[in-house]
Amino acid sequence: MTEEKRRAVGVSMWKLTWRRFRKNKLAMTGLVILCIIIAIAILAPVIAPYSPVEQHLEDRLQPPSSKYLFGTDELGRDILSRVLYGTQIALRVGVLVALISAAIGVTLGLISGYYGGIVDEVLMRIVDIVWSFPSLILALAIVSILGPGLINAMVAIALTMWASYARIVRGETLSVREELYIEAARAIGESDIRILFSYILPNVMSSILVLITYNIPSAIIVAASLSFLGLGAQPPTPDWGLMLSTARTYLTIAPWYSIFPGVAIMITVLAFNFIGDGLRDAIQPERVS
Amino acid sequence: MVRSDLVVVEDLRKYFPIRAGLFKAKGAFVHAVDGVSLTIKRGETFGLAGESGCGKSTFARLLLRLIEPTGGKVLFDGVDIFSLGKKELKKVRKRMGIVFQDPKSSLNPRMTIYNILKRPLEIHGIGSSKEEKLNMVLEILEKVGLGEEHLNRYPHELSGGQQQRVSIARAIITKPDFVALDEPTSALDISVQAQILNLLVKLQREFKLTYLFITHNLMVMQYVSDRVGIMYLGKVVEVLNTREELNMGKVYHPYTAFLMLSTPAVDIRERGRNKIIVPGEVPSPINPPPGCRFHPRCPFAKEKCRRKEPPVMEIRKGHYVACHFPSITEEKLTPYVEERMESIRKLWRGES
Amino acid sequence: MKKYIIRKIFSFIICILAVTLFSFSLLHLIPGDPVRYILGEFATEEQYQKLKHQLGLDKPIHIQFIDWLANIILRGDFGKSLVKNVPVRELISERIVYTLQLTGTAWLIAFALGIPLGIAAAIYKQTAVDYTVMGLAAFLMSMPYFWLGLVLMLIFGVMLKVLPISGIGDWRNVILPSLTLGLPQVAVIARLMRANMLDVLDKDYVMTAKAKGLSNTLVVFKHALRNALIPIVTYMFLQIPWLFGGAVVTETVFAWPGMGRLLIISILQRDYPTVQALVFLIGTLTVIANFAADLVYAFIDPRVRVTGEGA
Amino acid sequence: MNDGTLLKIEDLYINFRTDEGIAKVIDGVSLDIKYGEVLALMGETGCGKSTVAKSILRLLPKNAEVRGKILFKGTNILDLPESELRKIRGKEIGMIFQDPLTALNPVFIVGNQISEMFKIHKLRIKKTILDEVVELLKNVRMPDPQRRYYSYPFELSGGMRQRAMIAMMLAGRPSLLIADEPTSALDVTIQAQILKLIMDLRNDYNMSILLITHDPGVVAEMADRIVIMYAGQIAEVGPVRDIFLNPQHPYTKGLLRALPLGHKEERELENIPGRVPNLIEPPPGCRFHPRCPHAMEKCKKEKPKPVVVSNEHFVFCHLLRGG
Amino acid sequence: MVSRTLVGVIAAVIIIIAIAAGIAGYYATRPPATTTPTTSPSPTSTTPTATTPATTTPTATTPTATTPAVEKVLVIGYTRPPDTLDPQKSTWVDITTDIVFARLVNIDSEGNIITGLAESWKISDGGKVITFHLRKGIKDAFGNPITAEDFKFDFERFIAPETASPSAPLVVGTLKEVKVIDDYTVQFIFEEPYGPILSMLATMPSAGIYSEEYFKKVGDVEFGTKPAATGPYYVVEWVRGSHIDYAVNPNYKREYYPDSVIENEGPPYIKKLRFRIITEPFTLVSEFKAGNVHVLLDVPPEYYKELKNDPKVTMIPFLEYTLHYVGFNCQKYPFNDTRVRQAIAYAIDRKPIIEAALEGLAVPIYGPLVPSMIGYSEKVEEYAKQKYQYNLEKAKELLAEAGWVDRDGDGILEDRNGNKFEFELWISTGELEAPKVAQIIQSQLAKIGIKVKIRQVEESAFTDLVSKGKHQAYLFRYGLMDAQILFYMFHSKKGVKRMFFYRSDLDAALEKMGSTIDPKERQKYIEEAEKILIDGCPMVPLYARKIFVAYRNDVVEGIKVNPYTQSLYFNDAKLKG
Repeated sequence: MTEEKRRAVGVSMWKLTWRRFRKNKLAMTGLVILCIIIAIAILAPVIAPYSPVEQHLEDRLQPPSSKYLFGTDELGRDILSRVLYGTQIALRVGVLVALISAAIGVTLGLISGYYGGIVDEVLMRIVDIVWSFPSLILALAIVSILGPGLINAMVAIALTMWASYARIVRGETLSVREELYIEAARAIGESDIRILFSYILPNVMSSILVLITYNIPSAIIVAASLSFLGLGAQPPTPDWGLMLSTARTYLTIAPWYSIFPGVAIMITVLAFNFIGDGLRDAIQPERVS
Repeated sequence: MVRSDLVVVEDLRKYFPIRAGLFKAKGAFVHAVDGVSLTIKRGETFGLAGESGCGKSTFARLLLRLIEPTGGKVLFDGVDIFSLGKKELKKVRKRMGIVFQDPKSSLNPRMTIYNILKRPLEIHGIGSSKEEKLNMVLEILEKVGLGEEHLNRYPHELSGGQQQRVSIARAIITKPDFVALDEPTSALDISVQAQILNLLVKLQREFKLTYLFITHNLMVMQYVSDRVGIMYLGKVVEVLNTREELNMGKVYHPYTAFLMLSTPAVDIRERGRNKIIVPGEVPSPINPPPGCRFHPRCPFAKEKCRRKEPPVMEIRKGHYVACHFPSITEEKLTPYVEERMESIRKLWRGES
Repeated sequence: MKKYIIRKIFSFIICILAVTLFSFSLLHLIPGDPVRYILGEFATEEQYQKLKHQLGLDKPIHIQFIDWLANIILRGDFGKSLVKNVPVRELISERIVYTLQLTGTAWLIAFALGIPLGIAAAIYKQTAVDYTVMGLAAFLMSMPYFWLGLVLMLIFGVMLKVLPISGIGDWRNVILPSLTLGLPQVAVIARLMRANMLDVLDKDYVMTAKAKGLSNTLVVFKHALRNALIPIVTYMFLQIPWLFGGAVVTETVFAWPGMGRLLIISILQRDYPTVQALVFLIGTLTVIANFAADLVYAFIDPRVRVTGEGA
Repeated sequence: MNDGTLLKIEDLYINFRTDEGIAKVIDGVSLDIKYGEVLALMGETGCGKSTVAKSILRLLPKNAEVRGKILFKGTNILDLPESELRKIRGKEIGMIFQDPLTALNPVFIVGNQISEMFKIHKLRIKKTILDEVVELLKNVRMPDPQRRYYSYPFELSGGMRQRAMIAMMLAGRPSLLIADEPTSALDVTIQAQILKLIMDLRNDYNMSILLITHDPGVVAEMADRIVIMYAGQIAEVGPVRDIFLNPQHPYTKGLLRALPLGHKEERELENIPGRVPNLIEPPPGCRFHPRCPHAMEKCKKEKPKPVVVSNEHFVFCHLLRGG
Repeated sequence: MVSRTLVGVIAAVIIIIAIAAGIAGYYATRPPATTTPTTSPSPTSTTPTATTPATTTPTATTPTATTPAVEKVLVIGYTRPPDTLDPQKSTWVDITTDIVFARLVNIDSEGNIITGLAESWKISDGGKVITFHLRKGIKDAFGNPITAEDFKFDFERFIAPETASPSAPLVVGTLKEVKVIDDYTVQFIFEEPYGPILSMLATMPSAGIYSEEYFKKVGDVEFGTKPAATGPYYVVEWVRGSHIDYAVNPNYKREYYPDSVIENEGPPYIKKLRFRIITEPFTLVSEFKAGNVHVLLDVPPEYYKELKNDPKVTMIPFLEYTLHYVGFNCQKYPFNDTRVRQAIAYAIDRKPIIEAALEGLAVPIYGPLVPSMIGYSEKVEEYAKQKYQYNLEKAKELLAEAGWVDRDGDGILEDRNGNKFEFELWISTGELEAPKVAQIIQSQLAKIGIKVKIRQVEESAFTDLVSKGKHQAYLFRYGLMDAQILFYMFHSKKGVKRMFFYRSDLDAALEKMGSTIDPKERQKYIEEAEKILIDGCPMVPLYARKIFVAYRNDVVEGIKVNPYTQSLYFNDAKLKG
């Protein structure tokens, strides 16, 4: 029997999830939007009418026109192009932050939940504190040490966000640990590491995935706030948060300047949130009944 | 030399500490298994019956060393399994299997049946090639009544009965000597229960397996086991032969008797007869009663029962009872049990 | 119970120490120090070293930490702000009222709006009500909150002129900043509440309540609500530390003299004593809030015995 | 009503809209419960017995579509407005559930949950509410009823919870008690206690009981009449003696022979091969036919009509109509 | 049961405390409900106590959009939250303390040094001794008489090491001691003559005079929160992070600052001032447009056009004495090569920077000094301007000479070892226009094949890291009323570490400049130092901003600005309506 044939027979939980997900209109809308956003990110160099850093100092703060569809910013750069290029950055920030924080949080959560005892106690206290410590301040301190910049901002945000993963993964691990198949695995002689990563991890993966989809948008928003404080992306990066932060001075003078990046953030965040909701409902169908 | 006793359990104990807050609280323990000694003979089905919380599942997990004991010994084929290192334990585990109550929870939902069954082979290095392993998996699947078409399914796509068959297959794929069956049919419907019981009997004969069969259902017990131990609050109160004693109603511990009398009779001709129902409920295993643990519910309890723990007596060859006054049971309860069992037997014979 | 509390307190103290030590080292790792800030642009190296010594900042970090801690424990003294030349306690107590005004109102808004909206969405699941509430929540959650603040200010303060634009004053001044802070939380809480409520409405005891003949209102508001509120109330308490430092951006936009801004300014000035005191305060609050959440959880959910699992 | 029928279900069809499609869970069920009678609804997992029970009190979730008639004392419950329905719930018809822990509200003390019944239905009370509740608790033989009034459900054992649940449903002195697997979650010794309690209360309170269970043992001990269900259809109806001693439907027969009443050395248990069908695309005709050893062409096409075996004993099987 | 009840009680207490705290917070900060009469509490000889804020709270603490004209308080929008209002301790001295402290001497609107609290003065011993003859009958806001002893106290505190005053060396140079000759004569004795002494004493609030008695009464801390002294106003209340309230000093006389443009002989007409601290420009301008803020000290350039067209807004322009420049780390490759630095100076075009980043509201600067600084020379500026006219060809030439050529044709220059010409340009966070300027420079330098990476560094880290030489190049500013700034910026020993541009001839010129009192002679040394800086090119001067003070002419009239000191005169200002 070939591998392909085998695949064709079984319907995995993931496939079932996808089937349910597909029926959720809002989630599918989110997915379609996300696909468009990804396409824009990839195609930005092709579809953007200008370079995102090209200055037209004579055309500063122009309202939307046929020349500049979204208008221009304070240095005469085309806002449309910057918004289009900004998708690359937003996605990178969101996804990387979510992945870094997931990697930290999931590992610690698994260990905490599986081993329990004093390890769990210590880890959870740390989580408690990181979780409720104002994340912006932690991020600020980290950025101050590492220096501002997109990468450092991402690291900083990730370092504040891992706690929620750790918490949820720990909780899930605690409940999965009680499942009989874990005991069965031990009974057939599986090692702890193997149990952690081949048995528990795949079963908490769905929750992690949901969390990641929720985390991506909040990472985008927090990164935007850091840019607001001058600690995030550095100019002339076409970062939406940075654009929004600069645009705030021109809120009444050049409203289009803040509207377009603002709306771009909102759409992206909404898309991820819709997907997250859909995913959660698809993974826990009992909730939708 | 082949020992006739495959598993020897000596004074096995397991107390679970009750967790509170940051550190473990001292003093409060759940006395799940509290000094159990028994032997399981090669090739037999040893049934362990009792109500929920009596420690029978803990007992099974201790036999496979899935949890560490508080005290006591388990000799598996002469080897004390609690003294083993990781590697040796793995070797012994190859010779043991376990099947749990809840078929759904027993199988990793993210693994295909093939992968679930392949893992024990990989862990224990059975079968050299992929091909060989696949064949072994197919073979065992066939033995438990499933087929190639199930190979790449996920557990959720199977019915409860089928899931339990996979669990059984996983337990016996390493060709073990001993399988612990922890309420393997309790979550199943009657018709499926029958299928699984038949399968288990068939497999036992074919592979010469030794079973520890745990259940709270005395009807299942009387069908499947060769010898039965009755547990109450962490202790074994009676060990007896199934066909000659249990099924004939010859029981000497009041708890065993009450248990049998409480089980609803399927025989409607039994209806209306005076039912004897044991009062009260099982006390908390955190602070088990002193003396005989059954005394608060026992209508025949005397002062001695409250103070002194009854020793295990061999009342007949191979029939052990832990009761100060087995004669009272024999006099007051055993006749009813016998009568009831007789009536059920009639039904069984009549239908067959 | 007594043992439990002692144990908790013990672990809290360790926690707070860990947090402060962590922030202490973190702060000293950041380039820049208060000496340079105090001396300003034209300080010479000589001046710098002199003041550094004068302020005791040339001592090893661990000694500084122990000194600082000893001061708190022995004298209850948080020290004096290096930069502002004012006792730290005064700096904090000045701002605490404004902070509470702003974040407390935001907190109230968040729960006062979030809970009923969540309940409504759950009861009228998959109706216009549900979609409206959830749509609103999605909208609020996806809006970067500094932008939300500016937009609110633009609409209500500048264009409609119905509310003050910024600054402190009477109750009307609190509205916009607390909305900025509270509305995204409304979204979070409404969603949480809806999910909890739906969960609970699926429970057997809700069916029992119906089978008893209770009206829908009573089923929802007596039997379901109390259960669904349990995680929300816990969440309420866990949010308390956030009340003290989480409003930096909003405070900046609305020129609000809150603690968040004090913390940021103090970090930027490397005003170690102030930052340390604030971190200490927030850390302590965090720990207390966690404890309170545990207690409240135990109180409203009889299943959790205090002597049993914490939360 | 003068024929002694308390509840009559006529041609009940229930569908559930699910993500996967429409599940036809109940397919034309008709039955009746007489005054003072214990009717057992027996079948395996997924046969729809609980759905029928819940439909009587209209407790099904919103995605259920119910057709047919449920006549309680002559009134169709399915047509009643909410306010009228609430008067029946708890007052006329009580219901207890399988898992008394989840069926009791965890955050209220037991006493409150019981006394609530007096308020909802504005029941006449002779003494204080506390005394009324304590008396109810005494009636269900709750040990230490005074203290238990103030207990939270989690502080009670499984048996006590079920007693509390029963006490709650007795407050309105209902004429029908629906017991949905009342003892499945309990240990045998406790099960025996609760079953006996229910039987005693039935006499004291003069109730009819609709007993939902999968356990033939429980049925044999409790029921006057049995309805055997399979996959949303009724297989066989009849007095308990007739069903147990003279089962006609292949499914009933198989079920009874699958019971392990003796020892494995004596004989093998009877198997019903196959598994319960998917109700989104149920087998046409008799839903049992794919598993039936005697299935005929007709079984695949036509839904069997009831065949009278004897007085009150009906079988829904084509085999028996000159098969 | 008992434990549960206990838990309940604790929980309830926590909730109640939380709610109570919220309510208390609300009431504690609520203004008193009654409208107190607007007559000022006219402090006499008693010092105000810290415990009576309610009576000194200005009447209308509720700036609302609807009733701006009715208010009796002049509200001034202000962007930088002060750390302390004790000017001797503050790093940042500005109008918030300028109006509180009168000084020995002053500079009038024509730029002349005029009398102040000193009626006359005499410089002797080659500038090592200055004798001030003081006015008689000076009183502070609370009526404490000010005599020579107070002057001595003030300045000795100023130079005491414990005070750690950041501005002391800058203001008074090497002041050694202050001698009281009699009640109305003090003598300042210096170790070495200090060139800019008079202009510093005239402009820096830290040289302001206060009563020793008052200081000792309130103590060091409160003096920094509620200073009251000899200036036209004193501080009544400071709600940190929100606002500072001032009341008029009833004892103020015009003779303390006898500028001819000031007409009012007595204390200012406006009894109460409020400085509102609003850091967010949009918020600040919105409040100004709404009429809740009446004076903007520095109109953000973005809003200039909009406000200029508003008939209700009057704007007073002046040129700030701050130079914005690009500084190099002259000891770090590649900027250790003068040609490279000069090339960049040629490649930067100031015009688009000023037009785009500053809305045209700045003047281009080529030399190290700004026209509003004392010691500025048009001649030198012209020299620098000619030397560094925007010239890309010249820039490329110089770079090629230094070995920077685009060797691989990617548009970026490489040195002989193939290293790309890429550097980090640091900008300080908090400077709103810095990112814009930096980005324009970035695009300008791209034209000659230099790749610039912009990095925002938060200010404290910025000064620290730069002083340690971690930077390559940065965009920043320096500013002082006097050319003495050059000494502090460039002296190899006594200056700050910024550009690491050390020359012995420069040091010599700067030292002479510092110790020369005679303006003409001093000017020579200033220009000498300037020339070295222009030729050595450790930095590229960019511009000085034109600043606009804007006020709402429907609310207030008569606000004046001294273009030299950039002090605001509220003396003649009156509220309308």
